Amino acid sequence: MAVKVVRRRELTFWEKLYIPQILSGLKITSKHFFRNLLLHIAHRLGLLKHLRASVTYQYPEEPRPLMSRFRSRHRLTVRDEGTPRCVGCMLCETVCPAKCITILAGEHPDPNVEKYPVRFDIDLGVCVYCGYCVEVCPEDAIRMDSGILDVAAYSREEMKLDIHELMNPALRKPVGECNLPFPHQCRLTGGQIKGSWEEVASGRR
Amino acid sequence: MIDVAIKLGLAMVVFFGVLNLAGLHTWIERKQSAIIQDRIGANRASIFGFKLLGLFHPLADAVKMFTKEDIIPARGDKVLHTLAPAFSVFFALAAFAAIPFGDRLMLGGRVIELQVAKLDVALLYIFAMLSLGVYGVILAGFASRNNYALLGGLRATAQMISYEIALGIAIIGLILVYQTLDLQDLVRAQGKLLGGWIPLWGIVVQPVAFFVFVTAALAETKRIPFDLPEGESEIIGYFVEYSGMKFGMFFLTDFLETIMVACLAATLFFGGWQVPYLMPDGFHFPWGGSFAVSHWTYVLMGVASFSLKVLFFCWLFMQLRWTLPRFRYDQLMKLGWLGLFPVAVANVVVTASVLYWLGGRN
Amino acid sequence: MTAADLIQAVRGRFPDAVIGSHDYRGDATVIIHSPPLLEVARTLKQDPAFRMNFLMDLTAVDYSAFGKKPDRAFFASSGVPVRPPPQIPDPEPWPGPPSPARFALVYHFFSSLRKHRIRMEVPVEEQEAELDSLTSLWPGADWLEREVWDMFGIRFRGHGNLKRILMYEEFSGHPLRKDYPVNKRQPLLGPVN
Amino acid sequence: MPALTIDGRRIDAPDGSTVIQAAEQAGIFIARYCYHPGLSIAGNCRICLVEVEKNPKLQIACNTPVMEGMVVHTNSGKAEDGRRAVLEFLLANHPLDCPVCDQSGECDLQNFYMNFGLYDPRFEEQKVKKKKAVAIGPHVMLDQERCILCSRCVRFTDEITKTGEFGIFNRGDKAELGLFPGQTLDNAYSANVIDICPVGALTEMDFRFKARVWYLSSAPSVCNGCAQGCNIDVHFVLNRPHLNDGARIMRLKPRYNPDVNQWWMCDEGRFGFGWIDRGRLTKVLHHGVQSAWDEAMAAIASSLPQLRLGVIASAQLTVEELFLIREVFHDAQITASVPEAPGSSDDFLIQADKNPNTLGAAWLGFAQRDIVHDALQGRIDALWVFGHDLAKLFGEETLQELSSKLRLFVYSGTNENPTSSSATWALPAAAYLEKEGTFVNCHGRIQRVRQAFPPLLDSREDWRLLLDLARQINRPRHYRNPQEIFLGLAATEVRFKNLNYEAIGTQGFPLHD
Amino acid sequence: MHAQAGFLTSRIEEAIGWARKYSIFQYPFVTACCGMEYMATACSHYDVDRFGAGLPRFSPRQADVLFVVGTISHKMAPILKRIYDQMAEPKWVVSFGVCTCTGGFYDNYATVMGIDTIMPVDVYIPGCPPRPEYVLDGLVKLQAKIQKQHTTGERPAPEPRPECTT
Amino acid sequence: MDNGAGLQTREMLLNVGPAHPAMHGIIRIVTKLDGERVTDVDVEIGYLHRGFEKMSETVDYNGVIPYTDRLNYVSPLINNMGYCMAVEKLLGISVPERCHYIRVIVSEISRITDHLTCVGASAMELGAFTVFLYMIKAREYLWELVEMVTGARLTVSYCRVGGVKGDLPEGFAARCKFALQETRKVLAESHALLTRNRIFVDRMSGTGTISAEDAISYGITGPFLRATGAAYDVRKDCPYSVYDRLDFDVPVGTRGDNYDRYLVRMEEMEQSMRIIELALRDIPPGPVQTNPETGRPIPAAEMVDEGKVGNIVAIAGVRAVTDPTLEGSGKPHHPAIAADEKRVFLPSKEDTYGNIEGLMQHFKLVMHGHGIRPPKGEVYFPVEGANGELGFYIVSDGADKPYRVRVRPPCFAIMSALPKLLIGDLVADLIPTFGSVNMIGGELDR
Repeated sequence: MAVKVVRRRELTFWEKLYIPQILSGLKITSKHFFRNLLLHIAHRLGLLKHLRASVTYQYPEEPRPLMSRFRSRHRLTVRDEGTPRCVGCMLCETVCPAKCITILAGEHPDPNVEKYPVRFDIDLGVCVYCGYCVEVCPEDAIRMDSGILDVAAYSREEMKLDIHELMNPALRKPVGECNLPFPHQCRLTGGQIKGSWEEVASGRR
Repeated sequence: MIDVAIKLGLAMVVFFGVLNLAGLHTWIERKQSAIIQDRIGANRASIFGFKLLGLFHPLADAVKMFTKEDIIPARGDKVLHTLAPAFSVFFALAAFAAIPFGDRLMLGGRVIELQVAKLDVALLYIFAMLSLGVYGVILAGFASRNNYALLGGLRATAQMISYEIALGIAIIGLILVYQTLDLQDLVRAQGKLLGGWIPLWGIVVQPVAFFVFVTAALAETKRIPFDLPEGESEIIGYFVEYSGMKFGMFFLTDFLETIMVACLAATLFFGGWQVPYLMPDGFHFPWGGSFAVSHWTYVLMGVASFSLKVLFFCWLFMQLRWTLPRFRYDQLMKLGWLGLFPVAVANVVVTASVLYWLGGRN
Repeated sequence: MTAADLIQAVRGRFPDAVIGSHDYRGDATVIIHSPPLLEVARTLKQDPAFRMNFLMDLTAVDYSAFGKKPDRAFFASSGVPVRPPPQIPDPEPWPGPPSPARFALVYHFFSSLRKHRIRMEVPVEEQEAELDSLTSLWPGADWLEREVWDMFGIRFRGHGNLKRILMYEEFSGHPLRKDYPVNKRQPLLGPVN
Repeated sequence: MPALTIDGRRIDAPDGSTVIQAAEQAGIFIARYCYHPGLSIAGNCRICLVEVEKNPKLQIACNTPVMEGMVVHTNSGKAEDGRRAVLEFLLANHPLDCPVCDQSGECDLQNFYMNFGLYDPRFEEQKVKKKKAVAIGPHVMLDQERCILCSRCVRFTDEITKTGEFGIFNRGDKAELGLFPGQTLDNAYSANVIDICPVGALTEMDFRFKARVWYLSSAPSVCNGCAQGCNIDVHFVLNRPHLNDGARIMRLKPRYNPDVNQWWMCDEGRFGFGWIDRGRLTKVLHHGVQSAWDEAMAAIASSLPQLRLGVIASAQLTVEELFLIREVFHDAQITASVPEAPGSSDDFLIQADKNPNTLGAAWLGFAQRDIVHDALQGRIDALWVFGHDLAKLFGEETLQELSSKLRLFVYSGTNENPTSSSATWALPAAAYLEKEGTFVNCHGRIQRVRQAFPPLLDSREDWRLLLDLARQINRPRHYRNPQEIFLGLAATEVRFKNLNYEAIGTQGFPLHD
Repeated sequence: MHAQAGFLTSRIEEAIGWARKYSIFQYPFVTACCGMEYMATACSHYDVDRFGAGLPRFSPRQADVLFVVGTISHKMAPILKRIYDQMAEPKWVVSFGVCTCTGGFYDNYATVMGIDTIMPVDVYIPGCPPRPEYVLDGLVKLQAKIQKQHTTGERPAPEPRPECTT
Repeated sequence: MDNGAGLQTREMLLNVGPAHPAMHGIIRIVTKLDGERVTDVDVEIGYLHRGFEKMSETVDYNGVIPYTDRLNYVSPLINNMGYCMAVEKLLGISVPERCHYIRVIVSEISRITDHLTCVGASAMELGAFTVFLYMIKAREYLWELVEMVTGARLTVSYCRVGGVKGDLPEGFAARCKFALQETRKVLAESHALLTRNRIFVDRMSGTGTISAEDAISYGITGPFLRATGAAYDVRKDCPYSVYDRLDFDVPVGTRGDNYDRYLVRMEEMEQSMRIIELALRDIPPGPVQTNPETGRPIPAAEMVDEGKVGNIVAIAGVRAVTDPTLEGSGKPHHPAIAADEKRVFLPSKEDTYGNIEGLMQHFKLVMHGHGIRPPKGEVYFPVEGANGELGFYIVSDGADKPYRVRVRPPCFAIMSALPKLLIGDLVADLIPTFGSVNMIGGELDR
């Protein structure tokens, strides 16, 4: 078994005077300082663009490239005719550890499709981005590749996505009118899987 | 009457110059740290579409602090709590009065010393002001009725007292050499050339004192590596209970003190407004060349030289601040009493001996 | 020592204390009575044959709901329920919970000198849920025992400072007991509006 | 009794039984699709292949009679390979429907694939298209693609209901299940074909897409639809009622009880649970205005002693509650229930008496009295009605007259109706699935109903309300739950002597006169 | 005259809004996983200082925005509430990560199901933990909200501060 | 209190935390001070108790994995690995070699990020803010790798019972080389800024000292124990996965103080990088590396549609391709690297989309009450977490949900020894000592 005792030298006299180490520290920070300063100036002059002056991505203007596997906000894939590919099998709702997906399934007029989501809501305020829903979808209907990073909201309600926003990632609340080509419950506030009879009784029926 | 006006004018110039420099200093600090750390730093605040590399952020900070609610802790001492930051800022500002930032300016037959208050004992005055500044900190710590603030205040006191001594003793060597307490005279004395080549700056004749001075003075400013009274991650700071502009004043004091120390370092050890080989009538290079300049140019070059030196020290302190970790309290004390103090004393003794020896020979 | 040897060694040393043992999946496990717990632990720590210098883990299991989970609706079309069997057949099945007692304390010991591990289980009934504390042998047992008290309500004799550790003092009940509902909240702060 | 060995265990099987029955008797499960214990043996799915020693080929367990000294292996490699091959063959044309199929989660194709299938898929051909999602009756939806032609449904309609709607048409891979032309599957037991279908070919239209089966929780109970008292399992979901119009109960499924209903139940009972989640009385009402339990009980208890009380009990109540009514209102006029017109009936399961506990009420000594008449005559001035809608039974005018004449009119029931709105106090009661208790069916069998889920919102079980009332009118009864009430009842009533809930168990206990 | 005065005050209000927007001193109430992304947001690759929000103040008195970063348990809730009460007006609250937004998937006996049950929240940044981009978006939204509150003049009335919060 | 000099002094109670800047995590340390010297310490934890163990009993076996991510959220991949290996031990299955290597690589990356965070944060608390930023910068490069492999920066949920989700992507090795190179650069700079700097050495050296015997009696493991000189490392002493095939050193300290812990962590990062490089060299080829073009790629949507109408012949032997929404995701799905055990791991997407057997298997593994159903039993499985031995003790009652999951959190033991470490030091030493504990709230309080 290879055990390596970490080297622990006592400080030399010079090092004990603080100064050499301060100077070598200053050397490193100054190196960064002057290199970056010069590069910043050069960039202003339009030179040396291939060298980065800072590692910062100036986010809203200069997005950081996302990895292809990165799990960003969900979207529902859409068939050519504008209906969701989702058939409401509810596997994602089942597997979701955060219970943030709510699906209400209905009878599709085409017996070959049979079933479709009347409601499909995701509460982003609960979602933990584990990607299980994508993994278990047997229809390639839900994906987390929208690349949308703009999810902050002013209220809880705003974090709930309904089928409009999921099918059309570009869409943002408030959704003005519903123009989906299939009958569905258009609850712009989204839903939640956990409910109770109290909720029904309190006038939501 | 005109003298008074001129003095007032000078005072205003210094006052505004220093305050703006302090404001700018926050911007420099942010930008400099950003550049050291491969970042960009504040750059978003814009006025009418101009961003100017984020120069408006300090302005935003100031406006915001002025409009922020002022909280005095329920159990704190209201009067002292309010007095403390004012104390701090006042004394930090007052010290600048004695800093000469240029040679005398001849204007319409008047001789204007570019120094707000021409004092014979300017050095003592400055140290007095700096020492009084600590009362602000102590009061803040005391008035807040908060353990952390109290600890911060106590630490500040101890630290200030310890380092003031080293600071004072370090300067004594300088005083011995230049034989004056008047800063303007001290600067002028640094205009001489040693062997015709090397300017007789403080750093040349008193290198040890310089290191002691810079270290002790940094400790006075309570900045990393000596920021124990406000060590954020340890005890948050003596101003933990301050909000709004009162906190802003402490913040400002910090920067004022840094500038003060930079001014002192430049004045005492780097020839103040002196430009090497520049005499009132122009350059006289040791290799024989000479180059005449007008009086105005001479004075302005002096002011510029002083400003540059101050800025350099500001930069250096900043660079140090972003390079070093923080001391521990007892280590700091040890460094002060067992490191700097003996060295400073030794320096005085050696200087005195050398001077005596030199004097004896002369 | 292999798991079987370890078990044998413990059994040999404490023939009366050990009420069961197994080496399921290679984890040496002995189940002992609670009275001689401290003595067994001391032997495990100090005896040159064991030299268990680490008390790696100390926890408890509430076996009161073992195998009694309410089933999901499952309708069997043939009238005979076809339950999904355990996924993978187990050649050497586990002998089952250590005892009919409600709780079992589980100690994991490890010897960094001899590189062997042993698990010791001590069944405890709910009524007399009290055991000897191991803090005298391992100071690290202090917090672990506090956690067991907090989560399961099992007390330890001779522990000087047995108070809640993860939950707050105002909390009543012991959350890891199987009869504590997972989302029964006892908030310290009520909602603002 | 031939003795045979299955998987190394010696079993004595009755004469004429088959291997699958013998194995089942010993607790060994053999996969099956077409075999159903309640139906004749068809032997056409071939999934129950077992290896019988001294037999060169695998045998189907469902149609191989037991013989003395037979040695059967159900788990040998050969048997498993055979079953695997059969499964692969059955799946060849099975559509990729799990996402949309309501059966997934209780589908025997899925179960068997994971139990012993586990082979690597090889099928790479075109699948045969057939008709999907055809409504073949009021309750049943047919999907021909998913059908594996086990013919259980055909045999069910032929043998049990004797209506014979189903047939299998065409041959080979074109073979498909269908109804005979011009027929619809519309008999009183039609939904049983959904239960016996091992795959998702026949699905329930009411339940369709309301929930996935793996969301459902289950509780055993007894149907309250008629005096037969079929054993059922209640399948319910409690956290999605806001999505399903308040529905908690998703479906009822028959529970096997050889002495009552075997594997079957009627459609009327199966789909007759809507009232439990719809139109419920959820709040205490005082003259139609929302009130609270405390007020109601206090008001009733304070006025009761001065009044002549009539009680209309109900055979929908459990034995325990009827017993409490008898105890608490011992000085009142009590009737067991109001006579109702007999409903439909047949000679199989459906009884004309639509109350589950008529016999229980009779055994507790409840007689029939015309209390409504008494009330109209002014012989009583307080009336307590349990569950009955008087408007439906006597007409609106009578109800109006009653409510104007009575000084106290209490209605305790589950649903809103004219009686509840005209009563002085309407008390929301728990439905039978929300409480514990026992029913005695028409054959004298006492059976337990269990609390599947807690009472809805403000409603309370009748026994709880009766105990509360008893305390308030100074006739306290020291019972805490139905089990204790039942023990009290068993101590006083000779018919229930020495009986308790454990003895009744899941399958009931036959009591005789 | 009046109109002019109104114009002036609204200009001043706007300027104050501008200043507050670009000078956000945060109090990072960091408890859990989200703290890692909070660090990442503050550090070189994202540099929250660009928005003028780079100066974390660990004293609630000096902070403008309370960043609640990470799960809040019932044990922690009173402390959080006290910190909030100690902050000087004007103050804003950002809930960072799903645990603070709604409780996330820790729906159990220990956790508070969203800090908005114990204090008002201005911006919710969901995500578990939110990627720094989410956070910067949230910050921009907060800035927009601050500006909007000043242009429209709607600032929620400050709650009375409990006296015992020293 | 009389301090000997005849002066009457009073002890001061200083309450550090729970919302204290240095308590990055949340913990309350009530210190009793004599001047600035700590005379007594009471540590209160539990402010981040989130009920991990209770939640694990309510979800299925794979559902626990997102919760394990959030235990030690600085090195989630090690937690993933430990939990999955524990369940695999319970199930009695093994995973492919390549899976082992992938797990080792990602967990070592996690270890480096953990140490970077720990060292960086404690440097920051000592005022060396720049070092912290440099280290976080390096961590970003490593997180890019993690994101590339797992799809998330921090809460990865990458391992599954029986394998890992998704092979290493193309270009991983090159990217990894770059990230390690950047990390090495940062480490060199940090060494220059800190290691021989007297201010730093004075702060770290001789503070928070603990002896090996004490450490062991508290159950302390990991770098903290190794700094005392006891060379216990689960990777060496109870080798799991393929650690016994990879050559690396176990750094140990001599004095058990903060400085030793700093050095040990710095050295462990070097060793981890070595392990990663060795593992990348030795890793057996996988589906992506051998032949990225296995099968004709067709869009997943088309595959689903064909499958739905039974047109299996059209989609036999193809590879499903996702929509090219994000850059690069027009490529075939990366297959999971998993044990060939249908009762544990989801089938490949091609099987799910393309044939009924795969679809049924897929459903059976997801549905409540079906899922992964290990036999009844109990196992304990330790791995070397970034803070020490991270053990998972799992009891199964044969259902699809764990009956009990217990995690042995390494920093729980260290935290319980905190009074021992602090008493006698100055209050300012609390900061580096606490920093070197690397307390992770999620792991400590669970």
